[in-house]
Amino acid sequence: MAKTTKQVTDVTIRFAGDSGDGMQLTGTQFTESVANARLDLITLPDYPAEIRAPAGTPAGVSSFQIHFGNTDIFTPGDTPDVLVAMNPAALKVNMSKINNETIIIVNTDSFDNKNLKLAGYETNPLEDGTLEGYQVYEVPITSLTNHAVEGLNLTPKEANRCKNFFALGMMYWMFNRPIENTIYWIEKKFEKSPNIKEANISALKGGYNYADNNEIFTVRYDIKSGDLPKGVYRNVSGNEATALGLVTASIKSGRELFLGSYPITPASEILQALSTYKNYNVKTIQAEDEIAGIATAIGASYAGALAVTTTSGPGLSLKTEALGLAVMTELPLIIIDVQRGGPSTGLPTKTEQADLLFAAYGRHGEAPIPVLAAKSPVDCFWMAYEAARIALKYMTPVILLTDGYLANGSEPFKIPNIEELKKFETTLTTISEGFAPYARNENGVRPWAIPGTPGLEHRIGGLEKENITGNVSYDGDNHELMVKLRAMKVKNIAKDIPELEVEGEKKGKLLVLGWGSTHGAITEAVRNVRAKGFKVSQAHLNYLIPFPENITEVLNNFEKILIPEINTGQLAKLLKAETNIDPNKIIKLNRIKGIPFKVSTIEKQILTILGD
Amino acid sequence: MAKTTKQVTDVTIRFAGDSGDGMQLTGTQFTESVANARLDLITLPDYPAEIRAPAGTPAGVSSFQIHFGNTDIFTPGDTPDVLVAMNPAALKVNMSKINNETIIIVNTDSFDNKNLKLAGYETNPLEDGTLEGYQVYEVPITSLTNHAVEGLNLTPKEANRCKNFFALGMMYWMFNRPIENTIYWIEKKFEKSPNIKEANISALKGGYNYADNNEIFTVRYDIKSGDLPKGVYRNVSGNEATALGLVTASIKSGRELFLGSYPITPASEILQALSTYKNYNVKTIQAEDEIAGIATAIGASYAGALAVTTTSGPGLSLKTEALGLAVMTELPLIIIDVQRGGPSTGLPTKTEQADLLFAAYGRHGEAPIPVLAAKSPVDCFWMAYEAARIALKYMTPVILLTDGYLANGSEPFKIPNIEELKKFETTLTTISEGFAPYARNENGVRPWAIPGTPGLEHRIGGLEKENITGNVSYDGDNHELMVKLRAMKVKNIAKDIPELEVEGEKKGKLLVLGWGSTHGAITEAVRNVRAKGFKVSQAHLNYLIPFPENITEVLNNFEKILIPEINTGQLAKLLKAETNIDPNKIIKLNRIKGIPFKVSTIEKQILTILGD
Amino acid sequence: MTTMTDNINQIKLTPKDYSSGLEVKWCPGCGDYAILAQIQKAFADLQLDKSNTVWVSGIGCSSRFPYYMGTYGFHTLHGRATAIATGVKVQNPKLNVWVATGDGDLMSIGGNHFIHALRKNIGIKIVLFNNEIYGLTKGQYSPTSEYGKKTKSTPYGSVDYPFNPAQISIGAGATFFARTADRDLKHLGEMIKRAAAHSGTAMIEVLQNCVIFNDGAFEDYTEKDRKDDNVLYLEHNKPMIFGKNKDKGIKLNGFTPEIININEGNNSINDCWVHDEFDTNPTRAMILANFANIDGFPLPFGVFRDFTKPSLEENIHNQIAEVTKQKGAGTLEKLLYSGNTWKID
Amino acid sequence: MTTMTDNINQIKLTPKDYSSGLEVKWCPGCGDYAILAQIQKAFADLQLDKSNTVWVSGIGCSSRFPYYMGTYGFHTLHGRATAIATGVKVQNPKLNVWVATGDGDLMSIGGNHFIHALRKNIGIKIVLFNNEIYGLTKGQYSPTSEYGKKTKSTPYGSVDYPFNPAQISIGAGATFFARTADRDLKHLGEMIKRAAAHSGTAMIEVLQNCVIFNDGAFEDYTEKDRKDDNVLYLEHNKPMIFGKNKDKGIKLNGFTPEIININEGNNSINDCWVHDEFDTNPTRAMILANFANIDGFPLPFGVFRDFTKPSLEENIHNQIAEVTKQKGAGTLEKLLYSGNTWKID
Ligand SMILES: Cc1ncc(C[n+]2csc(CCOP(=O)(O)OP(=O)(O)O)c2C)c(N)n1
Ligand SMILES: Cc1ncc(C[n+]2csc(CCOP(=O)(O)OP(=O)(O)O)c2C)c(N)n1
Ligand code: SF4
Ligand code: SF4
Ligand SMILES: [Mg+2]
Ligand SMILES: [Mg+2]
Repeated sequence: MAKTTKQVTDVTIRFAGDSGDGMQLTGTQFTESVANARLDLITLPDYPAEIRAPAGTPAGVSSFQIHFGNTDIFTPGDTPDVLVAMNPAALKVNMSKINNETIIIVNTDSFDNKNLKLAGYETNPLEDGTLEGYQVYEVPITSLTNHAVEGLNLTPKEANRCKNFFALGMMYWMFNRPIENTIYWIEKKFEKSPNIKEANISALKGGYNYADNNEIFTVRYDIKSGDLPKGVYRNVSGNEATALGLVTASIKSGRELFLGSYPITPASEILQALSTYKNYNVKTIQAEDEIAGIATAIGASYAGALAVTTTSGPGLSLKTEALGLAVMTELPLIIIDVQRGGPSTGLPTKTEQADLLFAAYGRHGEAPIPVLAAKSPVDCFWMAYEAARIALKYMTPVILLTDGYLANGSEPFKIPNIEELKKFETTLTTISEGFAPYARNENGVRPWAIPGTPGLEHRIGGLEKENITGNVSYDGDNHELMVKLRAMKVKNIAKDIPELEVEGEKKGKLLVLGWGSTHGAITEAVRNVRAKGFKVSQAHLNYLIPFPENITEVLNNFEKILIPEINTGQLAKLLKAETNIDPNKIIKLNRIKGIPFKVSTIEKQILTILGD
Repeated sequence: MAKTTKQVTDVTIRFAGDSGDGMQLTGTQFTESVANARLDLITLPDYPAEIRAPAGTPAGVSSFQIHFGNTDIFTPGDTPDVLVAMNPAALKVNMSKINNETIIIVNTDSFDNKNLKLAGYETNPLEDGTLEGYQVYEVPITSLTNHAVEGLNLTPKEANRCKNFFALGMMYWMFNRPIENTIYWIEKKFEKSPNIKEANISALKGGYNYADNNEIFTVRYDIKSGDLPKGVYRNVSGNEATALGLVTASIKSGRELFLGSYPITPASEILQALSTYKNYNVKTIQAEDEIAGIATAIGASYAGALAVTTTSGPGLSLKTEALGLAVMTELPLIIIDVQRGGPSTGLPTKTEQADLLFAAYGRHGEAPIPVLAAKSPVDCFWMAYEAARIALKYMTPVILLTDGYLANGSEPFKIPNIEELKKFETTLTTISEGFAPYARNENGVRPWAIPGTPGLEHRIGGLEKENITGNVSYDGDNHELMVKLRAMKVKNIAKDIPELEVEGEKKGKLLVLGWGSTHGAITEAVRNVRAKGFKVSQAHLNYLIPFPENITEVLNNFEKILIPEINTGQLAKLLKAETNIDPNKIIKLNRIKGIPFKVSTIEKQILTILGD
Repeated sequence: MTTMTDNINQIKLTPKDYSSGLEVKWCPGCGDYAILAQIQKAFADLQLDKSNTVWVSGIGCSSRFPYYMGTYGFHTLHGRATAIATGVKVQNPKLNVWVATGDGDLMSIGGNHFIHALRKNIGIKIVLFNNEIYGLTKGQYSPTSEYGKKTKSTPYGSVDYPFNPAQISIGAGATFFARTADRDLKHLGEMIKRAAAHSGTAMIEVLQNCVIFNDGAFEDYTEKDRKDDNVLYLEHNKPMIFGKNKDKGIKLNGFTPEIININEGNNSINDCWVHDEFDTNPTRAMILANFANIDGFPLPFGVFRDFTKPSLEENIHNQIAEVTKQKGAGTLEKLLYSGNTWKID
Repeated sequence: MTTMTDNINQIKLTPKDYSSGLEVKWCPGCGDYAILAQIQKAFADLQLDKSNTVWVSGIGCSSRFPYYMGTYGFHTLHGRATAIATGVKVQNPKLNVWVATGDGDLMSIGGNHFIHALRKNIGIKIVLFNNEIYGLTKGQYSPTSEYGKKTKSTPYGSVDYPFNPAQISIGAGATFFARTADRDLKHLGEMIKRAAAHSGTAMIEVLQNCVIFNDGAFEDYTEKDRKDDNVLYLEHNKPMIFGKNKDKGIKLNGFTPEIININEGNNSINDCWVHDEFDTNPTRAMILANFANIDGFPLPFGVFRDFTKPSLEENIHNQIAEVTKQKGAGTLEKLLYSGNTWKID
């Protein structure tokens, strides 16, 4: 049987099955194998909203998507090139995500009456024409797996649970990947259950061989090794990267890390990750609620820690009052909001960018706080580090926005050269001579005098402070001065952050401007359009409050600004509110469906504008 | 001795003394007397920040300012025409508020060493030239009072406490007011202590006669009766008016009033006032905290009440999360924020307008809420009523912004014709046929089906709702639809509110645009400038989210828009964010000193602009 | 006060009639299913008026409960269920207001509203699904998790001491407290009915198994072979005895409880402490609450305390009635024309 | 744990040295003055290191306290003092962390952090200025105001039942609870020192007179002529006797306390209940707490309970030390290069 090998530059695969089918594991193994080939990649898990929705139902489907290639990869991929559907529900749920170039690999064994019914199919989609026009590879994965593990004395349930490795084996063959790494992983993982170990290895090999021998697998895809920059890499999700960034900042700054937090999807993993770093002197408190989360962090900051609180929208809402206290007392504090679908409890497991205006303006009184945003899973590391730098240098709370997509998505992280990490500055002081709690340095920053320091006993609080002395003051002129000093301090941070850079021409008809996690989709879209010969530029904001100093200058160079956002247009409003650019040049592109942008959506919009 | 009578149109008097001196009472009595003369007026108390600051110190000074006249009165007056200073501290604190046209009446008896020292005077300002250039009336008020009450067997302390009536008597003479009303009031108030009654009456008459006979009082002022519209009037503070507006709305709408609140300055008086209206079936809960305040209100709303929660900035911060729930569940709810100086605990007893952007954008996710603002103490009545109308008609939370100045200031309230009050509409339903919790009427409003109604059992909550059914839905398209439906509902309220009106020419060089409590100062300033022959127009926003439909049209008719605000420019930002008007035509005028604008500040700025 | 349907001609409602018909989405094997079934059964036994009944919940697996009941339902915010339920009940005291909540929802983030509801004795019934874990957020420890517990957020073991739900409830002034377990079907139903009959705040702790993140936490109290030795069923006016052979008893030595063998030595059933559910003195309930903290002691199930005092909503409505009697019902005229008025004409 | 200055050569600090020198702004006659004075005196007696001491407070008249102390001070948010103090103490266990708070601040809006602090046994000392009123906001009722109280927000009398601060504290797991009064100068100082010596959460309720909005609320317990009959001073290992003539005693009948005349009938001092501050069983403290709710019973002053178990900060720091011992101290290299890495070169 003839097998051909096609060269491709990038591929998107989606593994989908029941929550119990091990799709996340399969995806992770595949990811490692791809990473080892020096390819760039991005992955995105897609969990069910229920903890353990009924097996076999659409609500119970768990998927994992990986997009990899030897070019820069910025998104998990719009449309899978391959969909592995382990049961009818997995097929059903994912039909809207594929097109008729997608290869669908289905586990035909699971398309029995019971599972079809659970999935909500009245007739069998493999037979009723539903899949007409698609390339469908029908593989009886369950029985083939059972066959592969025969003789290992497994219970039927145990045997069944190996079928994800069978599927993985087929994918390894199809994408020309070695299976050795996974065999090594299985050996270590199941060291203590030799039977299961053997079975999984057999299933993996079985899948590989099946694809190699079976005639339905006619094409094999090959991707030349990538050209990622030299260095040591590891794969990180956004939440992992955030945790790493914080611990790194703690070590670099010499300030112990303190986290006060309360679990909430999709931020809990940061708390969980930091709880493991006890030997890094990280103190984590799972507080009684979000208010206590930020309150303990403020207390720890006052006592000299690099203090952090992590949450998602509903939690940020609860922290609002305490944020004001951090502003008034000018204490360093990092608030991380892993945004999810709102309003209210909303869509806890879905992604959204709708907390931007809240972060910018969500406090009573004049209470300015710098707002940063990460643009990719790895960028969470860098922006967490940067948030720490700004908080400590400027004695200010800093809000860092990430989101559900970044939190769960993952990509290769080039481990930075430790020496090259930015240095920290603080206003820590132990000198009592001339000490005044609200005196300010050249950056407008007050000293950080930590309890335990003899001679610096002083008192701070939420009432308006007298300039320099920090005593309570009800004086009107002083109040106005302090409001301005606090505003100025935050505004001046603009001088200490990178300018807004433009990809492409610096002047022209259209600039696509984004912030946060839309970066990947925008980048791909812009590249695609440029590849078609059009002129379009791109800029992305990591700093929202304050904006980079050159923002007006940059934007004034373009006739139109397209702003794609996963909200109803919050950056568009912020931009108008905070700058004086011509509002008529802004074109909004908004999707609020709980999922990242499709590259094609942005691409189409760019083309429409350019075609005008 | 010759006494002359001068005709004037308006006068500002400031009564100032120690907290124990009864200045608020004096002011209130004077106010009633003025009101009875059909004059328009505005009053503003100025309490010390401490509950009972040490007697005789500047921190302990309590003042009361009244501005009255036979023209429209819009502010408590920039500069007192008369300052009554009962002790040195009262003089000291108020020196910055007067100019050398101010008549200062001082109680010379209190300028002894002890009181001078308590006030922080090193030398006696009556003797050291401090008051040079001022018109000072030196009156030994304490001894004259003691003299007046002689023979009534009072203790020295009791005798001393009558001196505020002596001062009042002088003022009655000076402004040609009858003393009978106050005598009547004293008689009723001290019915049970005949001695004190007599003493106060004697002091009052004593003061009156002293001024009549003593040579330092050479001029008497007369103000012709005013031309206030016909009707029955009462004097109300903003907080009283708010409470009245809510109870009125409850009676008119037939929905029982429920208040869930937590005490906080300067909002507590609304809770306190509503607690007295038990026979109006008003239920008030002083909850354990602000979160419970709004939570109980949401529960009551769900159960069919006209539900309200009242607070100030720190409390609004705590209510943030629950606001999102009210948005998602689309329940009627009124949130009243009596703004005070921020951020954080800030300046609790001072006024500010710095919660506007917070009210507009202060929630995670896309959570639009209508925002209204009252422009005068009496307008609190009307806007509370209007907030109720909108909440009930549109099944939405509504934020009403007032502030410390409005809350404590008072003015005559023309009691409305009960028949003419706007009618209420609700979507209350008891019909189970075709009932769906998230079906919408022509205004995009869902039905209000109250527990206890047979056949309408249904479930709501904070997770995203499926359109029409209200079931939980994690579907992306549905989410986008719901986000849009919620936004559209709020946006459409613009069709149901008055258009923005312009005072003065509808087109021109300069429009002064305000919102909230700056109305009075802006109006006076604009009138003054126009009286000087310049062209300047004025418009004032009662509705901030959504803006009146014609806002862009109105603003486009002017070359420049001057926006005076007691914040750093929040309406200016909101305007830019929510409309596409040319940002370059906005001129901001900001004061953040915890006090209302001076008319002269705005006037000067207008003239500067017009002079350009 | 619980309202029962009083229309005698009405068709008798079955447990199924109390279901909303929506698909139940807890994990297979979750203890929440049993609680749902028993509550529906108890409601059918009581013939509770569906349209007069409201379930209010916070956020958590357990807080999905209202979706599955055919009554009115309100799935609110994490921790705020008792406060929102308070508003519902005060506004309309005729409603039966029930709260479904988790150990995190009620005792962690919701702790303040919880203790204040108990203090105020508002007439709501709180059903605490205590699985000693955060289920919905996938397995962090809760304020009822045992000291040293390893969870996702405490990889090296928790260092917090847990709340004793009975103790904090009684400390806050609870007029009703009962404990039961998801698998104790009949007893659970009984407790629900007892709570329904209580006029003030009724607090029921249901030990609930989370099969995914804390499986088997309560086996000692629910497994046939172990339960008898580990659970003490409280019954009014009955001596406290327990054990497979009903041979163990609780004796009070001063205020210190001891376990005795009623068939051995000088001890007999007459030495046993006799339970009094209606004791107004909180000490009894506190001693019982403390059993959970004494090694070797059985865990009391049943009604610790059930005592009546006027509820918040009764007090509020009585005060309204009284003032209205004194002053006459308010009208718009009275309202607006009160205070010092003057006329200009 | 309380840190005392150990430099013997240091100059002895006087009470005045513990003042910040800022003008004190409470109302003339406010009970807060006495509390301030006694605390400064007690701190001088202990020679507490000022620079190692932090006062944290919420919002209220009482919460202005930190401004007047010469130590570090943090005037935070209404209700949040205990949570913020927790952060301070966990971050740096060497600090002496004290909380000044009011009945509204601690028990109304701050209720959740309050019960969780007690539960976790974090090593902070909470001084509750209980004036049974909201002072700073000018006279609304608080969760400790008596039932029926007329205040600005309850013009017809409150309809809430108050918390019993001792009862809720013990219900939440307090390892230390003491009661005293502003006017009981020496006793107040003693209680402060006892709290300073306690390793976990120490809770002191100080009855404090608000001359403006609730004057005389505690006269029964502070006025010379009435006090002796209304206050029971608890002393370790001493029988509980009180009364002007020291003739009344508390006897326990089972777990029910009774008042006896020790000079009459069959009763003698030997029948009196003997106090044990260190009893680990919470029942004793609960019985004492309940005295406040029994008509005619004296109000216990003194230490209800003082028992030691590892504090939260000790546990956290021990766990850090242990894991660090096992795994070695973390470094940037270890951190970044952990997990599955690969090299591209
Ligand atoms: C304000 C807020 N904080 C946090 C969360 C996340 N959250 C949802 S449920 C839950 C705890 C669930 O535990 P529990 O109350 O014990 O209920 P269970 O799931 O165990 O039944 C948490 C932390 C949230 N939804 N809202
Ligand atoms: C979030 C918030 N809510 C309300 C207030 C208003 N407030 C300040 S102090 C206080 C209560 C004071 O009572 P208490 O704690 O008993 O202290 P006291 O003044 O009696 O000493 C209130 C309600 C506030 N400052 N912040
Ligand atoms: S996670 Fe636990 S508590 Fe939640 S539904 Fe599953 S088994 Fe039940
Ligand atoms: S109001 Fe009361 S508590 Fe506050 S300072 Fe005055 S007397 Fe003290
Ligand atoms: Mg739980
Ligand atoms: Mg108090």
